[in-house]
Amino acid sequence: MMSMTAIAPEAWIAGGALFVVLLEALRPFVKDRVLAWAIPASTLVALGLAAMTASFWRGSSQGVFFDGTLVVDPLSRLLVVAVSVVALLVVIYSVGDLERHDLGHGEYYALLLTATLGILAIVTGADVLVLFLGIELLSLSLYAMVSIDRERAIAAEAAMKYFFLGAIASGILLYGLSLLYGLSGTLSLVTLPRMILGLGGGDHLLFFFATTFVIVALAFKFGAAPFHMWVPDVYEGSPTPITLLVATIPELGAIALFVRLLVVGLHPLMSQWAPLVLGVAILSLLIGNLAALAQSNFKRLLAYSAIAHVGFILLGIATGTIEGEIAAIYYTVIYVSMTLLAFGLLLALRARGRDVESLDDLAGLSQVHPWWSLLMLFAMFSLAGVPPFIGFWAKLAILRALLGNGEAWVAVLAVVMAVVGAFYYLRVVKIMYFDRIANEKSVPAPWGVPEIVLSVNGCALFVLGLMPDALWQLCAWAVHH
Amino acid sequence: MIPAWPWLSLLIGFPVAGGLVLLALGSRAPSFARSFALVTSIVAFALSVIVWIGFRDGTASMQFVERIGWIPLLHANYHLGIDGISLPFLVLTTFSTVLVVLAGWRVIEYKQAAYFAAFLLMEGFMNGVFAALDGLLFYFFWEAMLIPMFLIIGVWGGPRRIYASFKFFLYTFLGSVLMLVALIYLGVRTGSYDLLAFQRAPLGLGTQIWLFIAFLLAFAVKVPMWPVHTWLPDAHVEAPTGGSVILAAIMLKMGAYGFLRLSLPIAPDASRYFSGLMVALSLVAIVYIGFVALVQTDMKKLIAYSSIVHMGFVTLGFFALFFMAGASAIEAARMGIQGGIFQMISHGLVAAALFLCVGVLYDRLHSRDIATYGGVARSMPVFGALFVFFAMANVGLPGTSGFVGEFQVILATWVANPWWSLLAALNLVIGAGFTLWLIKRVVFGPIVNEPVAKLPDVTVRERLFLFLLVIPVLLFGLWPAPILDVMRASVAHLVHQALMSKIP
Amino acid sequence: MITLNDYLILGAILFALGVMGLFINRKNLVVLLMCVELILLAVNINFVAFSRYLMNREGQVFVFFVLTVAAAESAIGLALLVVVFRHRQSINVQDLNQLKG
Amino acid sequence: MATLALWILLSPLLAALITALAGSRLGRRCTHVLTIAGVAVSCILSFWILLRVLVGAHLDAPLYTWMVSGGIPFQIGFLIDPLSALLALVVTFVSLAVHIYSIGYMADDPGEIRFFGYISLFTFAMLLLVLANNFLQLFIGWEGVGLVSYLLIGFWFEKPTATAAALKAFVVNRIGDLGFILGIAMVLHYTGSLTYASVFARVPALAGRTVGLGFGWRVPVLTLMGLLLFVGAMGKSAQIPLHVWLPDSMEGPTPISALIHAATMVTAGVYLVARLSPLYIHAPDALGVILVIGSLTAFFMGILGVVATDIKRVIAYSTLSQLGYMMAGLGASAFAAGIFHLVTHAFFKALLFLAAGSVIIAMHHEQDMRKMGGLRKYLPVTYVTFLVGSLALVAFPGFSGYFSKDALIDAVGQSPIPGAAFAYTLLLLSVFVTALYTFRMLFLVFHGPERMGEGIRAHLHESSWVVTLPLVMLAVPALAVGWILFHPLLGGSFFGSSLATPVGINPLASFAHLSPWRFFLAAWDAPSFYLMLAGLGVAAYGYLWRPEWPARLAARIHPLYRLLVQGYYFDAFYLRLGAPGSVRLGRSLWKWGDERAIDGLGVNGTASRIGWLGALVRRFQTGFLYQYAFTMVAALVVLVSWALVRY
Amino acid sequence: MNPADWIEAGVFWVFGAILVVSAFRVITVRHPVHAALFLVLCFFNTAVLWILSGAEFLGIILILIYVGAVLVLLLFVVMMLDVEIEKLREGFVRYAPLGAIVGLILALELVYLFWAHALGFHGLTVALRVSARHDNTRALGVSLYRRDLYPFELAGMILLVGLIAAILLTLRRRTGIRNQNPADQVRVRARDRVRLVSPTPPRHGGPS
Repeated sequence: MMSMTAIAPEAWIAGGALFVVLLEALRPFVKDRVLAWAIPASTLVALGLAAMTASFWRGSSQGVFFDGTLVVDPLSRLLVVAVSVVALLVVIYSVGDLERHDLGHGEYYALLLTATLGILAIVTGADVLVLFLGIELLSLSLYAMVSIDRERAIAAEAAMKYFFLGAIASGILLYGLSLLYGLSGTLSLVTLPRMILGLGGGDHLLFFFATTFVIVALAFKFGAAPFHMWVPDVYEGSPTPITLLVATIPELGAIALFVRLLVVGLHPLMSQWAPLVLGVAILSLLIGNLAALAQSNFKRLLAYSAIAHVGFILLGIATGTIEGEIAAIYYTVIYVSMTLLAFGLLLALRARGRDVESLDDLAGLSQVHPWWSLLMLFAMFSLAGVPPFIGFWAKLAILRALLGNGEAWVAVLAVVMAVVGAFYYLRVVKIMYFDRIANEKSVPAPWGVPEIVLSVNGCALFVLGLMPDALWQLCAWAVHH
Repeated sequence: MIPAWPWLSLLIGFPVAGGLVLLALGSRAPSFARSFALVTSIVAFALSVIVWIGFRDGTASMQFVERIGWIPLLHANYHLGIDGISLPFLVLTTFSTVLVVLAGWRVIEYKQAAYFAAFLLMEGFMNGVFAALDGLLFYFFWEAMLIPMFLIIGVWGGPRRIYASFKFFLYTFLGSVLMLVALIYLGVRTGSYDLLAFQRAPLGLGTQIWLFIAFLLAFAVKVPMWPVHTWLPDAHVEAPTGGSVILAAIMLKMGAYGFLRLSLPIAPDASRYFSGLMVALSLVAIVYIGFVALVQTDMKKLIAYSSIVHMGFVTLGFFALFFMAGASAIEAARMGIQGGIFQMISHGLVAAALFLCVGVLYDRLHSRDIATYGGVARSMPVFGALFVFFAMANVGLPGTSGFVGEFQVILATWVANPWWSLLAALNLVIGAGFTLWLIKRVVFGPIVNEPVAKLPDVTVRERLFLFLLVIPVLLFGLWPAPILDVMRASVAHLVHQALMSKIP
Repeated sequence: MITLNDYLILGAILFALGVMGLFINRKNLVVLLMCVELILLAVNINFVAFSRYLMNREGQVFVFFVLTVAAAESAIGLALLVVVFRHRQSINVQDLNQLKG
Repeated sequence: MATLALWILLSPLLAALITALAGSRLGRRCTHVLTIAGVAVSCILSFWILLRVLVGAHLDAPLYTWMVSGGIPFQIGFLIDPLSALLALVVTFVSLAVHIYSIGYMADDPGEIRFFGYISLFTFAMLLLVLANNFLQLFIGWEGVGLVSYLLIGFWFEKPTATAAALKAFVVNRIGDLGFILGIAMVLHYTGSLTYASVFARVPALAGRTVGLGFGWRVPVLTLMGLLLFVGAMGKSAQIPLHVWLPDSMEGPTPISALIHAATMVTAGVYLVARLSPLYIHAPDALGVILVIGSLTAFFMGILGVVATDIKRVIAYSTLSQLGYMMAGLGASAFAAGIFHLVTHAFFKALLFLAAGSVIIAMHHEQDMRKMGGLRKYLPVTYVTFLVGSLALVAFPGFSGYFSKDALIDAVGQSPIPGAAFAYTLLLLSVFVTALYTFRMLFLVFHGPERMGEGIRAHLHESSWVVTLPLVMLAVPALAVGWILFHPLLGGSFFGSSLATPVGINPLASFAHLSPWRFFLAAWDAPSFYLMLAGLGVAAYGYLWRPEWPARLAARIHPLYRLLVQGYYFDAFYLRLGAPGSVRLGRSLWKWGDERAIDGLGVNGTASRIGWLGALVRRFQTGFLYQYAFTMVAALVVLVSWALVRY
Repeated sequence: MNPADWIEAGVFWVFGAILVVSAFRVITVRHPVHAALFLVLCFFNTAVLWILSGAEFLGIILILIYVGAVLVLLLFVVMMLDVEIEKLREGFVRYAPLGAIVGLILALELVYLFWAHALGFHGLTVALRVSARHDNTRALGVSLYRRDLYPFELAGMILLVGLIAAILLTLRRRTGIRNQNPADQVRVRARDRVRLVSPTPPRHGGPS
């Protein structure tokens, strides 16, 4: 049963999703309070088991399973664990807020699990088909989740935009994949590079076209400019727990897609996709950072910041080197942890009676909630890439990859844009710390598990910033072996 | 002989730990917080004194070296060590922090614990910069320092604090990130981030030029050199007194220190290539900024501009050496660099003292406008005397530490080019002009208004920190040899490095 | 004589028509949905043609899955349409512009 | 002897320190005793050392190493030779007199204790300067006296004019120091040392070397060195055009004018040039400049004394003029004559100032001579001592000034230095001018009608003994010192090697075997004596017999008179052009350079441009779905087209 | 060229032409219902072409499942929403011509690519013949249950998501309507009846 061992994490999560649906179906017969406890709990259990099986059990089995559709390698192990853990944190951070807004039904948890499953499929897929299905599983779950709060008009709008653009992107992706299939005759990522090499290294106009289509679609999924238009709208339109979700786990899936499909699958075509990715990356850096300057909505600001960060990540991919690949993965993992903290804090603050969507809602936060504002400060400086926070090392990794590849000008551009980016992160800090609000009392809320986890998350940015090596080694291990 | 403990790590870690404790303490026990901060800063100072005592003169090699693997993937190490150039700055840092804590003792009311915590964290980071021998570690501390300073200006600053803090952060950040690119480039090229290895690595002129430009942007902003100096007056004016003290005493020194640690030894040929530019910028700073300082109406701004002038001497001393020829060239080069370093230390003391003096006035009347004051010497005789004393040190009066550095730089620059020496020496006149004009308008003259007439003289606490500064200013003015002895061997080594071509 | 290229050109035309439809008909969300269907159809034609050309069944399998996904996608799209309609009493694309900037 | 020298320095320093730290607690009396004791110890020790020097003692030793920089040790040390020993005695003696005098003069001043601290500190700094064996220490002392001068000119810091004068004094002195420090740099560069002995040892080797100043301009090293160092001396010794601070320095208390701005500090420049005589003898061009500037100062500053109405200002201009004499003497390479005049001038000028101070006290701080007159009978002691001082100043035969000044004029007349003839003429004319303003002052103050108000006249009385004692103390040497010192100083045996003998013609050669008596008798043969008498006559005519005449003359030559009253518009030039010009330059650099160009265009300009770009990019996100889709597809098409083109 | 080829070519050209025309009509007709019907026509034609290419099973399910279920659903929604068609059509659109041009460029580039530059494919006939022994349906089934088991399961999850999403988004939980829940009624407690709630502030940006 090697295959079943290999698929265990996915199985747990699929099972979890079904179980949650089942529980939800029991709603007329079971008390709400029980369900409110049981559904998140089973979700957490499913995610936890997935993480554990991925990190321990799977250790013994490496290789390709299900007739070459599922691959278990260090990268997939790392990312599966990361995805599960991040999803776990997302649930922990969101559960209170969902409860308050009466969104915490089985649908949310089921869709969260299916979205996670989609990402796992992307992460472990060894076949273009699986990747496509993973993308769709993820996307469809997200479309639904964005408009989970049906009362929220902007959520519906965001979901609609997301859906249509996503559908178009899927079409573009499929068109590109069809060309690839037609050229190489295979859909397997394992055989694809070999087939391309067999066709003379892919020096063919059709390959150009195919990769272009694929890159456009992937860039869309990652939210890279100029295919980023959905990102700010979705971030702003969604209820914050969903934004938290949209901003974190899919990024891990997206980087896996880039690595699996471009860096590994289309490796022989690197000379063709690398400039495209570089262009997209630079454009993302520019657009993300510049547009973020003028934002007044915090979630929207983070959306543009996400675009900018994606630009940074893609710079790593664009180098086409192992180094760059490691850096991109490292960056993504770190970015996700920072974003988790930022949105998690928003949720924690909402729990404390501050409805945070607009930047002005944060005004004088440091007086009322010193600890949360300190953590937010950590998140902001980390996002800005200032040591001693881990975000610095992420940027450093990318810069190193760029310079190692002789792309000094790109590196300079990247750091200059990082400085521009620092402005709006500083603005958040400024609003929290420098703007003083009188006559506001702290709303004490009990400390629960989410608060503790959030604090650990925040401190981790600092502690990892002091010791960035372990995570980096892990990413290197994931790519090298 | 002192025991072989990780003294430098202690110097970094102890204040940081103290700062974290204060942060954790929050606003619970303000009076305990400040006592705690004071004790922490004094212990840190004591640690630096121990390091000074254990330091062996006469060798250019690194001492108190600590080296642990930090990021094996990058071959970056937690590598600390000091030589004669960095040692005085460590002591200056810890000393200034003590002053800052004293200066903020009663004055800071809003989030006192956090205020002290920020300074203690900064102290640790600054010590880290001076002790780091690893490029990444250096940069790590270099940047980390910005965060507390940003907060100090922004949270406890004056009315335009937001503009100033942003300007400060972004300006310096922009400069430093380019340095980061350069460091990473070097790291990729040499395979490690060891600064000493960087210094040894042979590099072509083109490469060196790019590296030098990247370093220059970082350091010139920090120093600050004309024309990237405009953040400084704003930052100084808006920062609370303690912030100004640290800015003036330590932060500006980092840039110059960077020139010594990175630019000159790593890119000596590019340094030679750019030395004309550097000298020109230094001279512009001395003359141009001197005139600008003359017309300031804000006391802190005036002192801030005066800092730029003094830092102009520093960079002049560092870069004039490439123009020296003849038998005494090496000696003059050493003298120039020593003069520059001494000028930094002296300026650290004197500018800090002047900012503290302005702070004393500001705490009383909440105005930094020169026109608010006049005749302070009548109501505050002791303060007046101290202010005049520090002003004289700022003017570079012999017998105060302010003289020693300028003197050496002027002497050394003569060897390079007499005209430069003349331009630098113009500061004797202009500097005296703006400083003493300030004194004339603030300290002397008839009492201008009722509040000034009622000003209470310096308190015991204020006396304490001002006298703490009088001692070194006077001591190093009358006998600068101890500091110069400490750095002599290192400076000689540095000159050797700077004059040796690295082009393979 | 029908060549693979004929099929591909057909697919390309359909693809381009679908894309053009997005803009020509851009006010009505339902028609946008149909345009997406057209795009997917074009892709499927490509896959089937390649599958036949390569004598390889994977293309057809892919089409099978694409159809499945398209069905689910349509379901969600229509559901979203309903939600939007409930909010705005309209399925006009131009009414969806609260989120911008 | 090093210990003795150290104590000469330390005793006033300690007195100053104790006064500074604990003066307010010690009280007035204690401070007086302390500081006077300090300077008295110094004075006695100086005398002792002078005696030892007379029997051949010599000391040139470092005290401690100040720093080692660039491999060169910079040391603090002492050089005790006849020159420094003599000067030390003069300084301490005048200082002692001024200390005592100040007890009376400053009796009711609230800042009295501070005052005593300052003058003790001054004494220390001056001695540091005088006893230095190297340029560094000289410069430290040099700046130290400058500092105290600054503090004392601005002693009454609530008077805006006083603080302005102080600032002016410091800044103008700093202009001189600018040259001085460059000179020091040059000395170090060319000789590798700052110690006199080693510098002088290497100077001859430098003769004939030139230094390039760019643009193909080469000048002899020693000339440039000498000139740069002389710029420093010009500042401190108030030579044209850096003289402007000295008349204003009269804002300070009168004892200070006597001590610092007449007797000691302002002569530091003279001392400097004399001390560096081994250097200057190899730089005749530099000496020529010194000579010309000195004589110009002597003449033109003297003329200003004729029109001044403030008693202290007259003496101040007189000081300027006499400093010009000294400089001219040095420039003629008659170094001994310059120093001789320095010594005699120290006594009689201090005397004049202190006597003027006594007058001022009596007049209740009225300094305008036009409101005085006929004071002779109210202030007998003051009158007599003032008369002694005046006669010494005008070089009346037999008084000390005669010996030094006429010898000096004589030496200039014999000097081969270029410009000597011109200088000689000016100096002779100055003799007339000197007599004119001196007797004018004497007559206006002590003779003629009593022009003061009734209230003041009622309270006129002689000052107390603490004031008159120093007058007498100084009157004695003003009278006698010429007789005593004439032969040893000018005859050449006293200074020995501490002053260099010029290469070639020695203008003092004729004095080698001249006794004071012979020289006294020679007065009748010299033109200067008759010029002095002429001055006396004109003064008597204008101010005793025909008091309305000067006013009419002034009206007739009004433009010239205004020129003189305005001090040749030097002040106007500096104050209207120099200072405001700097301010205007600074302001335009600040407003246009810093704020508009760098900040406006550069920093904030960049920031706002980035912000504008941000807004632009933001507007691109219109919120319309079709625009989003269009962007995507358009980008796709662009990329595809690019691929097509690239292929 | 044998007759089979002729037939094949004829079928391709006829149905292909209809396909293109009806696709064009889909994007140009005024009424969405008409558009939907033209789309159905497109699918029918495509199905014919697929069967021609030997993908019988796909051709059939395209009609049976896709047209039968999905497009009918689409039509149903279009009619149910009862939108004002005229309003949707009115007004000139800024991006329309530009969009059309972009689409045209895309079409031209792709056609050019396949026409002139598709070196590897040019002139190759679609060669696969439908043989009696070949069972397209069976082959696909084998593929799905053997090699593509994992994707198949994922597809199942996708359908589940579609299901959940559709229910989540469209099922109205009318809070105003009283639904009897016997279980709740039995287990009710006093504290369930009275709940003390603290008022939450109005959420940002959510009308209705």
